Amino acid sequence: MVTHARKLLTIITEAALEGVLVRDIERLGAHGYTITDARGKGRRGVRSAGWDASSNIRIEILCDQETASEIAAHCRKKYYDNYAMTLFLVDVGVMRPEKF
Amino acid sequence: MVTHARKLLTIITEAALEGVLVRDIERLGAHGYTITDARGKGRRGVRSAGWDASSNIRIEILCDQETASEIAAHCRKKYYDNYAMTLFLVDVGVMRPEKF
Amino acid sequence: MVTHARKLLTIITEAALEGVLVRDIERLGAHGYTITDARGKGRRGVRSAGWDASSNIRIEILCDQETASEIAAHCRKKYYDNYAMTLFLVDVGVMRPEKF
Amino acid sequence: MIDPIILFFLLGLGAALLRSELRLPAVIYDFLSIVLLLSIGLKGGIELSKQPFGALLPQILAVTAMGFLLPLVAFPVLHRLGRFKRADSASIAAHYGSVSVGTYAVAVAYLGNRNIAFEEHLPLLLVVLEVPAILVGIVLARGFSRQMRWGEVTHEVFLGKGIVLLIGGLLIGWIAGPQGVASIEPLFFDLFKGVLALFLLEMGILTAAQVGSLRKYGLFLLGFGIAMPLFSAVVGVVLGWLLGLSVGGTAMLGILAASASYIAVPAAMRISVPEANPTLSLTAALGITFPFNVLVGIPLYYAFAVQAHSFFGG
Amino acid sequence: MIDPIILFFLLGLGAALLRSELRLPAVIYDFLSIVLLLSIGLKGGIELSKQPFGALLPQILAVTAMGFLLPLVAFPVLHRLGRFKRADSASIAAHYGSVSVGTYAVAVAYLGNRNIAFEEHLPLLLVVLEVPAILVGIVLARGFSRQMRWGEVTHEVFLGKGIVLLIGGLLIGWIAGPQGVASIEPLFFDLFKGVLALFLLEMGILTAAQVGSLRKYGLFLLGFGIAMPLFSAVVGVVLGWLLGLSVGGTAMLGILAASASYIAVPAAMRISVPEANPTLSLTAALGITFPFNVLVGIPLYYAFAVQAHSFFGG
Amino acid sequence: MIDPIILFFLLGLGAALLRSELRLPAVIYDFLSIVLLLSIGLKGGIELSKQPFGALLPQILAVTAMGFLLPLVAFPVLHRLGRFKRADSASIAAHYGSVSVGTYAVAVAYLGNRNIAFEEHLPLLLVVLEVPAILVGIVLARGFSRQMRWGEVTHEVFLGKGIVLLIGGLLIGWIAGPQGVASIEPLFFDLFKGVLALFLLEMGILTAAQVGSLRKYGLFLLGFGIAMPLFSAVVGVVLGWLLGLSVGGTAMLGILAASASYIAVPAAMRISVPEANPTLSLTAALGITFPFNVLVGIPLYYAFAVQAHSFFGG
Ligand SMILES: Nc1ncnc2c1ncn2[C@@H]1O[C@H](COP(=O)(O)O)[C@@H](O)[C@H]1O
Ligand SMILES: Nc1ncnc2c1ncn2[C@@H]1O[C@H](COP(=O)(O)O)[C@@H](O)[C@H]1O
Ligand SMILES: Nc1ncnc2c1ncn2[C@@H]1O[C@H](COP(=O)(O)O)[C@@H](O)[C@H]1O
Ligand code: NA
Ligand code: NA
Ligand code: NA
Repeated sequence: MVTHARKLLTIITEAALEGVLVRDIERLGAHGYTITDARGKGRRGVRSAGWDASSNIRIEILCDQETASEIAAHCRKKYYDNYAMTLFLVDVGVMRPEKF
Repeated sequence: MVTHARKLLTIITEAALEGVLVRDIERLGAHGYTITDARGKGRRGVRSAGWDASSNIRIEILCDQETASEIAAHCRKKYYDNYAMTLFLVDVGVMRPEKF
Repeated sequence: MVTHARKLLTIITEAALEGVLVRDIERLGAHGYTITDARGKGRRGVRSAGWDASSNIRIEILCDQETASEIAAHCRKKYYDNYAMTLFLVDVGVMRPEKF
Repeated sequence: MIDPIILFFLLGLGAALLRSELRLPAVIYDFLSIVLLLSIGLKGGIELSKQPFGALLPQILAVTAMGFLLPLVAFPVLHRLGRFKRADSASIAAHYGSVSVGTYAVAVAYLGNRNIAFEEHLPLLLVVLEVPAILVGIVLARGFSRQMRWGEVTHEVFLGKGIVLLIGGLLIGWIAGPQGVASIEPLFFDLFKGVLALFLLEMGILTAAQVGSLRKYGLFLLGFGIAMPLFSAVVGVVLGWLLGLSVGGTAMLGILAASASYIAVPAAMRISVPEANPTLSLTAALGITFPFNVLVGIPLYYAFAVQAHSFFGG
Repeated sequence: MIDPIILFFLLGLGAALLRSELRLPAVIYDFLSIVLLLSIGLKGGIELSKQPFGALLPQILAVTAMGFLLPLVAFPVLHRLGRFKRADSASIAAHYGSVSVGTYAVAVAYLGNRNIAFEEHLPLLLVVLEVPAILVGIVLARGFSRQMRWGEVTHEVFLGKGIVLLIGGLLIGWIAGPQGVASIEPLFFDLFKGVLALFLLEMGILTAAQVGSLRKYGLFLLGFGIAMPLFSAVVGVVLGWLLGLSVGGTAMLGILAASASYIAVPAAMRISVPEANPTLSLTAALGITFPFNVLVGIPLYYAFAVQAHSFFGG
Repeated sequence: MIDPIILFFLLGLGAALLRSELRLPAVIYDFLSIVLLLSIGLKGGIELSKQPFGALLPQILAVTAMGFLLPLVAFPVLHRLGRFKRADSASIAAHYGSVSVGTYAVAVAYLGNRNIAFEEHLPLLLVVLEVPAILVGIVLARGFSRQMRWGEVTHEVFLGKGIVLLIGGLLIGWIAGPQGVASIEPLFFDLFKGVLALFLLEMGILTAAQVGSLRKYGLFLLGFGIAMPLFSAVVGVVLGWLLGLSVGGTAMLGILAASASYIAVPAAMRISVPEANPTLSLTAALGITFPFNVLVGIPLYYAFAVQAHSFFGG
């Protein structure tokens, strides 16, 4: 099986950001994204998802290195300081490179 | 800690496929799988998980390279054209290699 | 974009363990974690998340190699034999290394 | 006087069109549908327990025939006139041959508000109408190929959530009878309209989500989504009259015929006719026909029934 | 006349055995249990507010003793006769020494249908019976080891969801009294049987999921899952009679004794006796004993109570 | 007699403080709030349908003015006295200028229990009070910068879930009128207090979660969280008296003024004033003011209203 190298950027952040973040992501060139609901803990304390205000989401974006960098930089600049947010990058292989 | 190299195959697809896909995966030799509910967007548009028809699932399968290839090839052949579906592969380390 | 190498340890296990596991993880030095609800199948059979007793969780921990090893070893020793549990490690890149 | 449940539908529709963040959690929608399906089944079952089943057989057969017929009419229109692909035409036809439980529930409320009686075994006819169109749709898309796993298809069709709950409710109502069911009435009957109101709130939101694709698929689909239910309603009303149903029952059969499925059929088609584009059929059934029926169709079809009975004689 | 709530159980069971995709979302199941537990607690609390607590003390003590005794009887049977591992035997014994709120609720409906009165403080006895068996189970598995973190165990046992809601409901009912609670009756009392019906629908589905493992663990477990509740019912009925309960109350105590926990105990055992295989105890409690009690046991234990009272005298 | 719904709040609070694992699933909490918001809206709308809208205009304007005023009073106190950052002060001020639907619902129950009538259009005033404080908060944090995307802000504010449901309920009640709404009363009105009880159970759990941060932010916040509602209540009561409201209505306006938002405002502030720390405002509004109002404030503010009416004359 031939796979092509791409990046998987995962953003874990506050559920309140879902709307704006999705718009940002698309504007910056991502062709798609996947969202799951999550809870967790980080420097901003426990976010236990008992109600909207304490819920997290986990956004995954498959894209090329460049788009990943841009989205990550954008998030860093616009959201890092004021929101609970964690980002990480993983190398992945995809089968249909043209899609991402 | 000694870890052994395996593959993590992640399939993001329509919730309607859960039943058939799980049967396929087991038939093709996977020893297990993990499913989470998801929503997202891709070439088939927004799937916002407001109800069954627009819900996604995210299936993760830890297995060896070969099984991963087989499952990926099977999905590509059987579901790619007609269903919302995204696949990607990641290299992972596991502790009990005999399990996967 | 400069990223720093870290580990992503993912633990898939029974929902009943959430409380104790989270305490263990923090005690062993993790600075945070993310939890999503899951279902799945493994050597302990189908866990379909129909009710508490058959629900899984998926815990992700971003940390350095050492902490990951320690947590993995601890889980192996304390929970592996008696609980449904799967662990795997992935190499990831993070932007703010001091956070993890 | 406009029924508040319709206003809930419009609230959901309006809020979603204005891009409000209002949504009902998916599991709540699930829960509300479960309660509605069981309620409708129970109501029908109680009534069945009061009358001999045999007497209903002719109606069941006639309605089944209608369920086979309607998609066979819709298919060529979609395929020839609409130039839809074979699979898409078959799938849409199946949606329109089957029924919508939401529409039925709104009709129950509509007739209830006006104190118009209808045969209480109509939920049974609703169940009967769910199935044939699905089979027709699959055959239209696939032919009678030997490769078809009919076992799987039957399983898919008869053990889908919707049908299990309807039939289950029917059986429970039938076995337990009116006295037996009395103790669960506060949940299943007294709350019925409230639950329906919340259900329609979410239906409004889901309908709004189809509007985007509506623009894409254009005028033919819009026309079909209105013309087809009108045609089906006439067929249903005539059949109801022929079967000797009351005015209310005749209207109900017209409404059932006119309604298009958006629960059982989409699920079945997705598995059995995967190459059919689900957006197409949902846009039509949910984006056009459901609001049309709920806002305009139900009173209209009732007027049809009144006409039929006064014209041909009761 | 068969109670419709039993039919809901059978519907869930049947649908799942036929591999229908019908399921209730887990959060809905959660929600229904919360409402049931609070309802039962409230009912008991209201009654407590009407009578001096002291009068109940003897009953509470006697029932506590029964809660300690029953698992001590079950354990050697499982360990010696059944050749189950120590931890497994202890865990199963704890399940059978404790009680099932679902079974209790079905029994309430059963007696209610027949207008058979029972002492309204039974929810208090239900709460009392939840706990001792858990402690016995842990000690049987672990011994009185000093390593046991009894603080943690107590926390686990008394602050588990089920007990908190039952006790919370009791206290609220007690403090607020009948008039106070009147305003929330429509949700907690009028809907009780409807909520129970939906709860049992899901219980049927969950029960069906145990059938696979049933085949695996064989005949001994099946026998135990039927013989143990029969034995416990006799103990409970005799105790009820000795305590001077009414026929209904006697039956209820028999039913409580016969029922096996599938909420509080599994959760506590999973944490405190991790080496016990949870499939084993759930198969027995949920796959065998729950349906047995609900379908056969409750009428039977009621008959026991009638016998006891007519034989020994009221 | 203590209202059981307060006991539900205390149960949730107590269970969470003892670190019980009891929690209501988030989607259920969501569902309960949806039902509450719609109920309150419907109630108000029905009443609006009975009286000319014009007559209410003066009240609406006066209450709007109060909504603008209160945060302007709170801001300097927080910023100067409390030494909170500009953004934090603005955000907290916005929370206290707006209203809490949960507190309102508890007050409805409180007055209902005592058969104290109040003007039924108060839900309308509740809606009116939601908005101005949000705008003031944003301007206080940002100034009238041209960069502010006011379109987005307006969208955020008026199309948030809470306001859409309240206004939607109002409109539905208004259009459908008392007869129209009758059919959905069993869900929205009969269950109101039961739903509120469960809602408060979860509110108790959420409140307990704030206690940790309470310790961190210290005495000033605690003082503010009690003094501010007392001050606002006086303003509201005086305004109510000036507007010629009944004693009940006067108390209600005091309660609305005293309550602090924890649904609409946090969501709007999170997006529009991101640099404000949400923990701070939630600790105050949810951890201090909500329990204070529910346990102590409501009876107190009612006493204020009685005083005002007997002192100044009805
Ligand atoms: N070390 C970590 N590992 C995994 N997830 C984390 C970690 N740190 C933070 N998170 C997640 O990211 C969210 C926001 O993090 P923070 O900005 O650190 O509060 C948390 O609520 C967690 O869900
Ligand atoms: N670039 C992407 N990154 C992350 N998830 C994606 C991406 N593209 C698609 N997906 C997910 O895969 C599902 C199906 O994709 P598609 O077949 O492209 O419609 C979508 O609904 C998303 O959840
Ligand atoms: N091969 C696998 N791939 C992905 N997830 C797995 C795999 N094996 C087990 N799991 C997950 O880990 C849980 C516990 O596994 P086990 O201990 O094998 O029963 C299962 O319920 C699955 O959710
Ligand atoms: Na139809
Ligand atoms: Na027992
Ligand atoms: Na206020």
